[in-house]
Amino acid sequence: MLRVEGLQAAYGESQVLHDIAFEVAEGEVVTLLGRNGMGKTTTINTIFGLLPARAGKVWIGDADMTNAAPHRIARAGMGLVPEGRQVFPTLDVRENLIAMARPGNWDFAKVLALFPRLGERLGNKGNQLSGGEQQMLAIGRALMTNPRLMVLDEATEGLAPLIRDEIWACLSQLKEAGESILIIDKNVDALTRFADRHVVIEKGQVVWSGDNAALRSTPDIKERFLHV
Amino acid sequence: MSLLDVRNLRKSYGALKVTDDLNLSVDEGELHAIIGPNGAGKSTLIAQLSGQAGSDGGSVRFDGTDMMGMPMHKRVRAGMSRSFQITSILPGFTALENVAVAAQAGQGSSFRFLAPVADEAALNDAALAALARVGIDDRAFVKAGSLSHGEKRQLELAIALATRPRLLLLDEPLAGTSGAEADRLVEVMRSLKSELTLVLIEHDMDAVFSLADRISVLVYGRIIATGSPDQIRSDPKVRAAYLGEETEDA
Amino acid sequence: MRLIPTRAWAATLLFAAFAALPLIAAALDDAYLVVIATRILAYAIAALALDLILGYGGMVSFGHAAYLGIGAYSVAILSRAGITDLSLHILGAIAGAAIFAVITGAISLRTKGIYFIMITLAFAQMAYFFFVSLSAYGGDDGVTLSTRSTLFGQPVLEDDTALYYTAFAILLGLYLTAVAVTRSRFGRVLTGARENPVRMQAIGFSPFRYQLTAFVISGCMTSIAGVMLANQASFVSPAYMDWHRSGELVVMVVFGGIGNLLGAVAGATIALLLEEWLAVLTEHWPLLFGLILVLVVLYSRDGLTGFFRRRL
Amino acid sequence: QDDETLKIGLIFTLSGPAAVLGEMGRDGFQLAAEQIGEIGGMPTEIIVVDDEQKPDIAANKARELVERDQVDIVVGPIFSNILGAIMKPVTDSGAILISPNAGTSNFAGAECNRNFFVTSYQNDQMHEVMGAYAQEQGYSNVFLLAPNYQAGKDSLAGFKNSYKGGVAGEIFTQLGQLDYSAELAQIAAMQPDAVFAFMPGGMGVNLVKQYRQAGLETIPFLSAFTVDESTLPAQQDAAVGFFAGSNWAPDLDTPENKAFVDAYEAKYGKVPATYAMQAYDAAHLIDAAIREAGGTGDKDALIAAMEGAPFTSVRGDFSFGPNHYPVQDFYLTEVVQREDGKFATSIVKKIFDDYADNYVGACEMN
Amino acid sequence: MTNLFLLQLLNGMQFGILLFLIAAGLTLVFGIMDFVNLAHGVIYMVGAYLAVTFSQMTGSYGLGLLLTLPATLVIGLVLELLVFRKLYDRPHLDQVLATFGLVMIITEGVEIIWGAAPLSVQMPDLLSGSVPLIGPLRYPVFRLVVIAAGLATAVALWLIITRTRIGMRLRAGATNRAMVSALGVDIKKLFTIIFAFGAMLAGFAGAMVAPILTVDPGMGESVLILAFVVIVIGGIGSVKGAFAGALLVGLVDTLGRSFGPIILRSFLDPSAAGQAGRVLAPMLVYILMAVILAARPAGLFGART
Ligand SMILES: Nc1ncnc2c1ncn2[C@@H]1O[C@H](COP(=O)(O)OP(=O)(O)OP(=O)(O)O)[C@@H](O)[C@H]1O
Ligand SMILES: Nc1ncnc2c1ncn2[C@@H]1O[C@H](COP(=O)(O)OP(=O)(O)OP(=O)(O)O)[C@@H](O)[C@H]1O
Ligand SMILES: [Mg+2]
Ligand SMILES: [Mg+2]
Repeated sequence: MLRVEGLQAAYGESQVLHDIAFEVAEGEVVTLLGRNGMGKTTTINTIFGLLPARAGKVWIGDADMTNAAPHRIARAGMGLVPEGRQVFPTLDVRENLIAMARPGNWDFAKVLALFPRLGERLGNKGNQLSGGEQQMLAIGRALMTNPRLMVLDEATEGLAPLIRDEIWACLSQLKEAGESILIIDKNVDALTRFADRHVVIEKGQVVWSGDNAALRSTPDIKERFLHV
Repeated sequence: MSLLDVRNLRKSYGALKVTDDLNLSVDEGELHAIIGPNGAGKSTLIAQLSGQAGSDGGSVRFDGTDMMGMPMHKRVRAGMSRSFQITSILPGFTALENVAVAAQAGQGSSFRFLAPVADEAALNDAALAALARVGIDDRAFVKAGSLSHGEKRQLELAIALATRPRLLLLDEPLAGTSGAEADRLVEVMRSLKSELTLVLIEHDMDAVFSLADRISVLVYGRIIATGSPDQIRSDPKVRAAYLGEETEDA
Repeated sequence: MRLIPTRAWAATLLFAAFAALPLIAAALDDAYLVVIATRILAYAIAALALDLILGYGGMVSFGHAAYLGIGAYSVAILSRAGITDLSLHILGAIAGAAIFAVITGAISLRTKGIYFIMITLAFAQMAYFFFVSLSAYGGDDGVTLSTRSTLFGQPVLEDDTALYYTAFAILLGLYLTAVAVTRSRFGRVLTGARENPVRMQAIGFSPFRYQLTAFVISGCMTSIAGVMLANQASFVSPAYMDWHRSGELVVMVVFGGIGNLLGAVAGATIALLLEEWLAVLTEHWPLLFGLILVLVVLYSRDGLTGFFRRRL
Repeated sequence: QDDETLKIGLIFTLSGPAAVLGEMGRDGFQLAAEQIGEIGGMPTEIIVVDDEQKPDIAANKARELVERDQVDIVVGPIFSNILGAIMKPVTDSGAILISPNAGTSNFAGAECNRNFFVTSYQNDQMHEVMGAYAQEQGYSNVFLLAPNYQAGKDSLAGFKNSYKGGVAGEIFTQLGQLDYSAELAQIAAMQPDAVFAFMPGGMGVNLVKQYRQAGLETIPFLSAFTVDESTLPAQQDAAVGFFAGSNWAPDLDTPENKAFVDAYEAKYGKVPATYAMQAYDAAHLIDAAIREAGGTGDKDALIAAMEGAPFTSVRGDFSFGPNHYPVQDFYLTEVVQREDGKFATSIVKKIFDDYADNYVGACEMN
Repeated sequence: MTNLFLLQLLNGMQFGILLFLIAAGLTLVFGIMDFVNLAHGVIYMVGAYLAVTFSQMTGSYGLGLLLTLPATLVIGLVLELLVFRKLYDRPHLDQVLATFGLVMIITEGVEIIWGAAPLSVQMPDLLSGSVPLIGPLRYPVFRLVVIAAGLATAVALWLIITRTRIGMRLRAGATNRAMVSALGVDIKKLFTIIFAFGAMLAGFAGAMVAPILTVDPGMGESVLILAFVVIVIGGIGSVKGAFAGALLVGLVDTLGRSFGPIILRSFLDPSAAGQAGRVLAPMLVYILMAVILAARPAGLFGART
């Protein structure tokens, strides 16, 4: 579904990604792990064409999508829940959800069923929501584009435990329905319940990758790369 | 004795009662956590306490002084600082300048027009210390806008610290930080407990239960329970409204 | 950080050129150069003042021409009252500008962004129409000044070169002051308030007080430019306060590159020189001038200074 | 300074909304210059500058002309406020200033200046013509309309100078006003005997079109600087039958005028307005005076020669009063469509004969 | 008196709607897309000039108007491709500078092509008369057409902005272009189209006013500030606001002009009233704006700050 090879990227002069390579197969759940500032979000942005790749390749399905326009990448089946929510502040909840929607399994009613809270705030503008509500909206908005690969960058930030659990459940369902997921999240323990593989990034490079079992069985990975 | 005393605080957006006759008291020296579902009104409460948002009624007393109607910057001067859930920094300033300007607020007049501020060692040292405390002193000279999300969250806390408050209101300081950084911030907060009074809003229950002296649970604008971590953890109302199965994991 | 020595260099160069200009004019036997250059200096003062609030404070005043007018009219009004000294004219200008700036600034600062632009425009237009209706001073026709301001009682400014050096000294003094202000505690708070006013409040500052102070300082500085303009042209009219003039000041600052005082000085200088030079070249000079503006925006992110920064 | 060539600086408004007037002035002058060849029998250099209709810019450009280019004579400008700004720099330098249009009262009276000549009129006179005509018609109820600025106020004062009847209403509109519905509604409601309007430039175009569209054409429309050859291409038949006061019209019957109008139309393809005519006359004035004074070397002689107005104006009768403002005839003109389809003003009748301005008494020329 | 008052009320509304028509394109580009386009006025001017030229060529105002629309659309497209698209992500001041340059270029270009003299267009006889209203008061037919055109534009614009997905995407794109495209919308193309549409609206307004206003090189600039005033008073980002702002400006201006002196005379002596009236009248619109913004810093209907 998604394959990244030797990806490099920079903000102006400062190079942030040096060599990123990984793959998300059809129906697979892959996590990107790493400490703050290691380049996880930058990787996502580069894949989505929001930041130019200096080198390397991004394949979506069989198509080379390196440095393609973001909308083409999205239309190739990618859905993004960006870091920091980025809901549209001047659109109300309903508009946020339907403005970019594409037809498919997920529709307005289903998203509201997933997040009843949003249903109670349909008339609020994006910036008149609590942090957690914005996060739900960002997830709902991405679902409404009916992607084949969901990319979630810290999508559970600021969500209450109950809601977080519902997100996990929802992602598991998505997985069962055959969708792929690429996820960055700090709740590594929760991720290990349904992720297939993990990719650890440090200083813009992939320093470890392996399947769920490998991560569980080698606790020092977490110690080494995610803790001090 | 209680440092912060909130009585019958109210606020609504149209028909929505965000803060509904809320009472809360925070004792000097304690770490008081506030938890509750999304949209319960936690950030709104902080906004009301800090003066960012107005209130429709009720009273807020800080150290015996009435705070109602006092503008935000005066409340900070009085010793009450806050951090933001949705990162609020000065993106064009370096991380160091972000913190130094916060330190500047507490150190004499800023109507000084000619002396170069970048040379003021007292401000820079204080700023560096705060950055070091949250663990991003190596990023001191990076423009705050180019920090990663997690680093910005750390900076957010450093700024609040640099104002040297007596009461610190923290709105989800751990959100967006993971692993090592989160651990570090938890340690920072633990060490802060001996220096000042803290109100902590968090959805990270591990942190809340390990740090809090007392916990209040806010649901739909009302405090439905206040008590020690153990009392709260076992309160069925709280489990139903908020915690779910999460605590089992911890 | 590396920029500071570069800027000091460029500033030295620019001001040295200004200092030497009358000599060059004498060598070329072109006394008129000094006349043009005095006008440039006056606009440079105004642009500098505007950049202080626009570049550092994020306050885009679209009404700064009002202060040019206040300065110019203080020359006309005080002269008619028999007060002729430049220092008193400047004092009068500053007093008038300060009053106008405090009142309009306090109201305008309730708004932000485009709204701020428009409300400052509104106040400037009110001032404009007020002076248009001031029949005692010729209404929109304005008045011709029979003499220039005196300097410590002496009519030395009748000499173009003396007037030039006076303007130069004022510009240099204000430039150095402005640079210091932007690097001071005050300057940092001002910039912080531009970056994120809510955050500044949350660390204990009231952005309003700092912004208003800066707004008043800038207005007063601009009124000094008005005093110099009135002397340079020996003529005062509401045309100084026309909204086009405010727009041109903004264009000068942005053209030069905002938020680094020198850019404002350079922007004013180069814009006025270009206008002078292109007008000689062709009657359709606005076409070329417009083209240059567009190209500068498209190819530099930071006005003229942007080009330099990349080189150096 | 080179005494061999004659240097003339033209300063006109050549950009912005009023550029058309400046262009007419410039074209009129250059037409004469071409026809004459060597003005005053001297090799001639003409420098044209644009005052952008901004007084401070004009003051600087004027200084540039007299100081850097060292011109002997400056011709210009169109607008009164520009005249105020350039008067001092030009005359202080010793150069001669000839205004081919603006003729403000201060320079006609107390502030008159030896080095300053006007080939047009004193501003009030055009309005006085219409006032006199309204008086003559026996109107008792005239509605007055002018923009809210100095010239507008002077205009209505000028009109009332010679009109003693009643005033139905007096409105100062905004400078650059687009929509006159409100004023027109008041006029319609009052049904005055006539309307007098001073609405130069684009304002006049707006007013005249809207006046016609509002169906008010039955009320006589008297005006100054509102319908002339600079605005008629835009007003077209909306203005036909509207009256104006003028010191000239293209169909004024003198041989010089016929030659001028024909040449101008042939060269520029439009009907000239007074601005062109007055600049054309200015060129001839300079030519004749220099020939009489025998060059530009002796400024006093040149000024003395000019005072005699030793040329044949296309207006026929023309002389200077002691304040260097013209003494000339004034006419009532009316807008007509000529046989070739173009619109122009046409002389209806003479209102004033050899008319001097009202300020000349205050002038003490040294 | 009451008749006159009603008529002036109508005139005020009529002027307001005319202002809205002129400001409509700017509402889209500046209000909704958040692009500070000082060149709006000159595009409007070009529209008027094109209407003159096309009407002369075809001998019919109606045809001229119809041809002006695609022509200004194309001009908008070209401008967008050459200049504007590089500026969406730039600060407002860069947009000010660039479009200020465009104003100079286009104004000078118009003077070169069409000359400095004012031009005019003949309106069809059918629309050129006036209809009786009350007593001696009549109303020009063409004004009724302008009112209709203004209202139609307002309704269409409001529907597009608030009721269609295009409108939502546009509003979303104004605050966060990257996010819109990351969700699968070709924001570049959308902005290009909408910008060109905005230019066409400006051209339409120019063509509509050509029969009643002067067509000269200054016409664009004289309405530019008014157009911005209207939008800002209403609140940036709101079509409803722009319409309300336009009506308010039209009414205050017209009624102030016609009844202000009368009101002043009721508490000042006549000469002082005349004096005060003359000082205040031209400031009226600006006083209105200052008062509204001082009371509501984001305009009447504005949310965004
Ligand atoms: N400006 C506003 N207008 C209308 N409703 C608002 C506005 N701001 C916030 N709200 C609503 O008020 C409620 C309380 O919001 P608040 O941000 O205080 O929640 P919170 O408890 O901090 O939630 P979270 O844990 O998700 O951050 C939310 O439901 C939100 O939708
Ligand atoms: N806009 C930017 N300009 C310049 N540098 C940036 C920018 N955004 C991020 N960086 C830098 O790039 C590096 C990687 O940042 P990135 O946001 O990819 O980290 P991350 O792994 O997502 O971290 P976090 O967990 O904190 O979100 C950091 O050092 C950061 O400072
Ligand atoms: Mg990240
Ligand atoms: Mg919150």
